[in-house]
Amino acid sequence: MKSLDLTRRALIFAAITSLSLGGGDRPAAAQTPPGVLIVGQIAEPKSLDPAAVTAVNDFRILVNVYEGLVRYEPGTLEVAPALATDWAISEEGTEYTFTLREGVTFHDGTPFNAETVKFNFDRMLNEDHPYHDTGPFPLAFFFSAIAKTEVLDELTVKFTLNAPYAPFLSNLAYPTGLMVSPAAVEQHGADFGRNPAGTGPFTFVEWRSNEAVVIEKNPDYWGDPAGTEAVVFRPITDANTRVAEMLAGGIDMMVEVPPTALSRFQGDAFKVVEQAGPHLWFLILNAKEGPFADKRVRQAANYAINKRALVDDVLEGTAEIAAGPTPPAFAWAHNETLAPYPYDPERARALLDEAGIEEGTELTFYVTEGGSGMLDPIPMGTAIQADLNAVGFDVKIETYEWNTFLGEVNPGLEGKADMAEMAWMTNDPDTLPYLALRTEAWPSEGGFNSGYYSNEEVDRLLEEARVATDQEERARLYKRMQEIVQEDAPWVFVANWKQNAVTSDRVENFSLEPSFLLQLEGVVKN
Amino acid sequence: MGGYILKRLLSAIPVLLGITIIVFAIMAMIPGDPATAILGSYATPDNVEKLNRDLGLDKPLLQRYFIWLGNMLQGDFGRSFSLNRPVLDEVVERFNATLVLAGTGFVLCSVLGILAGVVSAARQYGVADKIITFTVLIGISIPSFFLGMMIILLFAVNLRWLPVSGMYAIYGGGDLPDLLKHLVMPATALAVVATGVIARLSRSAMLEVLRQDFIRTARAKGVPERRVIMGHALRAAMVSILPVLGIQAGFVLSGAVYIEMVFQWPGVGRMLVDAILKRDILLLQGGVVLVAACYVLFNIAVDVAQALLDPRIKT
Amino acid sequence: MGHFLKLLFRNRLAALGATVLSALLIVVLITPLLPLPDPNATATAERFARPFTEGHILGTDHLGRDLLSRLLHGTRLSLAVGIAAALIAAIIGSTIGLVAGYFGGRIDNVIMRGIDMLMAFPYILLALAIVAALGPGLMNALIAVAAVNIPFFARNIRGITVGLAGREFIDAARLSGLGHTRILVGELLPNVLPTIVIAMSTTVGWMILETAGLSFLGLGSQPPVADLGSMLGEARAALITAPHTSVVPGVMIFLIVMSINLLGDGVRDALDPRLKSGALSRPRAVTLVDRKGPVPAAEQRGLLDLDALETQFHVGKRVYRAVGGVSLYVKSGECVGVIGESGSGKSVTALSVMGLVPSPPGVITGGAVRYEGEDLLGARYETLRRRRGENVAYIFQDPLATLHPLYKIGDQLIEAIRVHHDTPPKEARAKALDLLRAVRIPNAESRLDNYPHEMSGGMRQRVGIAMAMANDPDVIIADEPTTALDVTVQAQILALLDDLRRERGLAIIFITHDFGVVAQLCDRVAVMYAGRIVEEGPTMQVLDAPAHPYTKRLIACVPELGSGKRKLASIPGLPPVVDNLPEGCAFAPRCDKARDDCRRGAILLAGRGLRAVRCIHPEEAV
Amino acid sequence: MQALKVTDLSKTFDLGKPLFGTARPGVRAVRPMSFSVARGETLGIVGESGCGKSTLARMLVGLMAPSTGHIEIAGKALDNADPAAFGRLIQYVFQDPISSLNPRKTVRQIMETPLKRLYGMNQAERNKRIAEIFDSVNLREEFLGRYPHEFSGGQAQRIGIARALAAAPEIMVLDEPVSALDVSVQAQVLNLLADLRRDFGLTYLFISHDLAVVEAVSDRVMVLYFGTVVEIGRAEQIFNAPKHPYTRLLADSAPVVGRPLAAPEQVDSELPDPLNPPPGCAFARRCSRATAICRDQEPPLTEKGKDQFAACHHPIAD
Repeated sequence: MKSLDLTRRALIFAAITSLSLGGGDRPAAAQTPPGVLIVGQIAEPKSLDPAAVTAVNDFRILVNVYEGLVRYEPGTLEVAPALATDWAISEEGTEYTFTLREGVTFHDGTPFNAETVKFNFDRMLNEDHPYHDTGPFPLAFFFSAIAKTEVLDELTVKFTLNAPYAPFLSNLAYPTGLMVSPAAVEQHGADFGRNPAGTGPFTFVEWRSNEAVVIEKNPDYWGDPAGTEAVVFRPITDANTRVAEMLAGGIDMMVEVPPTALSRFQGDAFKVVEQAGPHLWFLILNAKEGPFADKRVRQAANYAINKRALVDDVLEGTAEIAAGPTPPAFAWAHNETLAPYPYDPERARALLDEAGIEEGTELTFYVTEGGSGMLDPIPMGTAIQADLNAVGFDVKIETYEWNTFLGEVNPGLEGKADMAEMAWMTNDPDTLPYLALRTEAWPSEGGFNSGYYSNEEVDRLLEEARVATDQEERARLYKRMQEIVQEDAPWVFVANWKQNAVTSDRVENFSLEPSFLLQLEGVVKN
Repeated sequence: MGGYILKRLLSAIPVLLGITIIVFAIMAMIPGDPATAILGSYATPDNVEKLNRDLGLDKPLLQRYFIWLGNMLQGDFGRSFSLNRPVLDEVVERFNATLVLAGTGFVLCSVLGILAGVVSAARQYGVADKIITFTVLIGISIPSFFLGMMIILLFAVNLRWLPVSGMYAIYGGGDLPDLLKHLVMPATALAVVATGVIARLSRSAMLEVLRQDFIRTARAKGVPERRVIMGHALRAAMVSILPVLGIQAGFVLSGAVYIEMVFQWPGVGRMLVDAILKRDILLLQGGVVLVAACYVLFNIAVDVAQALLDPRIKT
Repeated sequence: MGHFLKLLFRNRLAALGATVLSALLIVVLITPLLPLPDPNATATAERFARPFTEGHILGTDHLGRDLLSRLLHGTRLSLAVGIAAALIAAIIGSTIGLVAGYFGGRIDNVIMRGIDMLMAFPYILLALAIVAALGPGLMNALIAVAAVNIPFFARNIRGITVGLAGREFIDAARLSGLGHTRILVGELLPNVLPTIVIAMSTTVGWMILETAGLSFLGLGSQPPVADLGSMLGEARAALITAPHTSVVPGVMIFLIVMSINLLGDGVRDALDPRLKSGALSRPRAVTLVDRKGPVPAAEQRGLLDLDALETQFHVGKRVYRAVGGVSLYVKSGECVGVIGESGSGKSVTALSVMGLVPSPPGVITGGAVRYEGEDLLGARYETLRRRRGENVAYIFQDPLATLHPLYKIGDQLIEAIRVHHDTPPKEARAKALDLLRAVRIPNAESRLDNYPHEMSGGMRQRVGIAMAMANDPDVIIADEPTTALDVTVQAQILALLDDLRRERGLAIIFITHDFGVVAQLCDRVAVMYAGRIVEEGPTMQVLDAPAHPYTKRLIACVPELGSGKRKLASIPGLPPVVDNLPEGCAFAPRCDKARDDCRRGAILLAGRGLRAVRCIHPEEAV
Repeated sequence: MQALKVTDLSKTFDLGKPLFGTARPGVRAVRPMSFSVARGETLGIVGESGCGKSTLARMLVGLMAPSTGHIEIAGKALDNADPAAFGRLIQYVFQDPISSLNPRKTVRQIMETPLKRLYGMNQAERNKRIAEIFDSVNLREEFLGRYPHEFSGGQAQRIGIARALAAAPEIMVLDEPVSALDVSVQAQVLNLLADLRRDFGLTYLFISHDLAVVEAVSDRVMVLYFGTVVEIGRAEQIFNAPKHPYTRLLADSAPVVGRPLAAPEQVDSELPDPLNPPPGCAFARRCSRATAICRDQEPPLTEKGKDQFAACHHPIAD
């Protein structure tokens, strides 16, 4: 009789399972009102002060409320005018003069002008600025090249750099360069992050902790008015719940769809949007000690890992195989002649033999549980572990929560681990190699070169590229750098992420940006 | 009674103090620091050190503890660096949501659990008893997060009877029916295990009490059976059920962490987990002290209820 | 041990749990020997294979690993971790609990405050913080889960230890020269061990759930090794697209926890000595009546007539014949004493009258109880209930246990009135006050609002009597009403009962073991031995000239005041246990006059008039 | 020679300091009392619940520290430092025979503990000694392997007595040793105790609420009321010719075959409030002979007849 009850229980389980398999493809019921776009976010924003945040998740809201002097041209990573209509760069590349757009006001009514711009940068950069204490500003170093900001007239502002710095414009387009209303900062002080005022197509309405951030169409916007009346950002940290909400019609759009859930959105009721971006998912190899001190072993690791299986199966096609340190999204700087390391376990074994690596050599592999741009780090790590074990290693995984992970990896792997997962999303081809591949960027020097890679040629190329003002010259230098780095294999180059999003069929005009930002002003919701 | 309540309240102070020390000690043991969390991928040792200095985290632990304690006693819980707002604002806001969820879950599990236990005991070895016993067993054997995921699939995604997640509808909600609609699934998932535990306990407490001499006395004077069970026996059984309600309240509060994650409830449980992950010491401390204070207060309330229920307790 | 297993398996649910669990354990133990694929071998192209596909009975997970193989290996790990965590928590927690409970005072206070602190800390946070501090890994998750459970063991064990530490055998151990450590380990531990085992068996399941919860949060085992929780956590991302990857570990967790819980309940019940005696059963509202023979013909001798009443206790296969055919009657204004030693069936006889024998295990198997000629044993519950307290009322032995501890005595009196008569509360209160005055309670007005524990034993018993008198019953059955009282109080209570009887013409059945009391209060007396009346008659006749050897020798045993220091008479041997009565006279084995014919056949209660004796060689002819 | 000499022994239970105000004085369970017991004598101690007789007994065997006074056994002052020293001199037999035996231990384990701990005997010596003791208390050796719950109350009480005997004490404190037993068995145990006293030359303190039992076994009887000795005298006299009204009340209250039922003469049956004891004689409120002096002054224990002492301002004349 009791076993009967158990059987019944099993039947209920089976019923749930079959329902979940069969029932979910019905069109979403009209739960959300027209004209209001509800976006499923991956986390609660930390702050709505663009100078104070670092996460893509927060940027997705900010770029709809604020604007910077410049922006990325839609669909590219090229810099285009925004609050500045024009700019001039001095010959030696140290003076940038911007002409500002006329008649722009912040949502709180403050007019936008050159003083505003100066306020914004001084707040971030001058420790004695009266509102510097509204920080900390973790990404202020994006603008650390600025020696001074000068107001030339009402609508002209000039930045003087302490040295030529090629990525400067691109950094201005980055969300850290978004302009905030000085009046609002003065009014709210440290709480400005919860009372934002920008110049963008949407104005901030309310922020209910862990429930929603609501923004509405800005009727006084200088450009084309937004296509929706309002946008609601809902933080839904649990990917499953986010998928369930999307399927149930509780949200109109979700970003960062878990690869495994993508197949559920193949029907007509949903639209899947994809966009490759400047992202690199790689493994840092400890080139200072242990097996990976030998270049052949590092190359062997690149051969041994089945990247095709990783991007197609583990990531369900949400990424492409990476060939070198520079993602193809930086079209002008990417070296297209480089082919990825092929999957060739035999070659890997041969290299290992050559290097005298014994069967069963232990490797410690740091894996994180999540984190910005890390995709599915644990399944990825596990699959990589299996691939490396297949060529004769004995890989031990240690998983860490993201912040602990960074705390372990950023100070360098020496004495702790042989390899670590890592991913970077950048806005300029300079950033990643400059911060993570130079000899000067070893952790002891304050950089992110946790694997202690060192090649004088690469160091020289990167320094040159950074001060070069001509983009073609920079491209040549970066392409050369990529060749050397691929050969030296300080990392295992695994994947370039194709960012994805799903919208319901009621959402039109939506596309993703290579910059990973979420520009919603043109989106229409029926 | 007033003196008793006062005495219990005063005795809570060392417990709360102890809790602040435990939180502080644990945070000191956890590797990683808030600066890393704030700086994210760009955290270099230099930046981290500088930021930690800016945040005042370079002072000795003991000194920080006393500064924090002093500020807290003046009502200043500090500012959360991961959320960029005063700890108290955030905690109070989130705590309200948790109170709604955990409160409902607690009422649900207490009422259903005791009821089930009473019925089960009153019908010992009968059909109702067997059904209840078995249901309860199933209830306490399912991980609540698993149950939560399953009922979301069933009731929200497939049947579409209930909203998937959140506390209020994003647009046009905010009233009581809306809240209730959102509350049904998480509160149920939260209450299941505790209901089972309370039901089992209530059953055995009732069985224990039903054998007591004073039940025989009640029957001997002709008190109807329903009244014997629901009055005499239940009241006496409550003496041993009540303390367990206090303990279960703690479990419900803890279990809310999973439920808040699965159902995207804007509560304090998830906030605390995030605070640990982000090394947001002040937020964690403020949150834990408030949650613990609430738990301690609740237990004092249980004790007071116990004293009111049982006149033999010296007050 | 064998006995324990037998008890355990008598519980069918526990047997089911044990079977499922041992099947799981066996499978899990031989898992390494089974022809299963490597649980960690990835084949990403074959990911999310549905159950029952070629080569993968349960399908594959997100990396194409065989789910069955992972499931079995994961179960191994989860079980090991759950059991280990339970063990660690039990050992540390119990030690703390034992020490705190045994030493008490300041040590107890300090330890329990610490425990309070840990308990006020939401346990998931504590576990999370511990794992965060120690780093992830199944071992650390185990430590965290064990650590957060220590307080529960400590509290639980402390509670029991406090109770045990006050017991006399601990004092005795101290007097035998044992130090604290030896008492803790040698005397206390064996007694709390069953509780620890019970607590463990019921918490292993809970710990597996908690470890699963931590693994679910990503704090458990390190890839590629998976316990059930991390399997569930990893599969969660694919819950909607490939639900089998979640359902498989989910169902396994459910199965394990459920079977452990079933088994744990079984262990708890089997280790609980009360279950053996059937004492954990809920007594019904009315004793079960299952009369085997015909109902004896009505022969009304008094207001209340007991005819050949038989009450048995059925415990397992044993049948205790507590009352073996007792006939008794009482008339208005008469007091009949029933005297006997413990186990003689006198109290069961009294309780059988109104169906108050706890049932199970009690069953009335024969005879009749008639009130004014109406058979109460066959009556419907409602009929019986209306008679209880209204016509036949009880006074019980221990007034502290028999009054509800949580109700004011006034309310208990008022309730007694109002369940039978729809009286307005005010009137009922006035009546209750009158009753308290009638039993001569001083300051009756203020006493109405007292709780039983606020009164002395004598006052409580007066309340008991007042409650019995609440509805002016015709018959009062007093079951050793003065045994728990001091002599000076007993004398007053007896005098009170006697007065009430005379004033109101009450019929009293008075159960006692004290000849002095019987002599002073009762008109007639019946002597019971081993569930039967062995002698009856007018009190003075029985006491002056006892006919049954038992009665005679029992009277001789009672020391009488005023005779100074002397040697006392005694009866050798012990009264028989009523599940195995000897044939013939139950007293024969202890009787110095017993002959062969005493040990054969049924011996009848015979005599003339009011006097009767159940003996074929009586001391006095009756 | 005195086996036991008690001087000014008293016990006050502290009540814990209240939150506000000064500490309360505490409950005086045993007021300062002095008495002595001769070797081989049986002193009966009788009194109703709450009279302090169990507190007194527990202090005598060192299970509870006295608040004042001291105890002398066989001429030597005892201190509580060494519990084993207590154990060899004085032993205790408990009221509830079952609960005084550890339910998880066999009778053999229970019996061996004092032999091992107090006398350090080896296995052979222990076996021999246990056999001797069991023989003297009429228990069969086959009982040694069983657990306490397998015994009837009478048997369990014999085991309790055997355990106390194993310590070979000078004095045994018997705390209501037969009140949990049926009359027929009660007589067996009382007779056994009498035999043991004779055979081993023991000194007994026999505590009971049952006057007849106390009278039957005691040489002298001490009557306690509200923590105070109210009367002490020879067993055959004390109930026949009580000097203290309380002793008489006790004697009159005992139900006796042939005596007509009547509530004995007393004004009130309640004990005084231990938290707020009245001045003067504690029994005054219940006493029909009480006068003003009784409510004012506590009467001292003085000799009121041959070997008979009573604490009363108005003793009953012969």
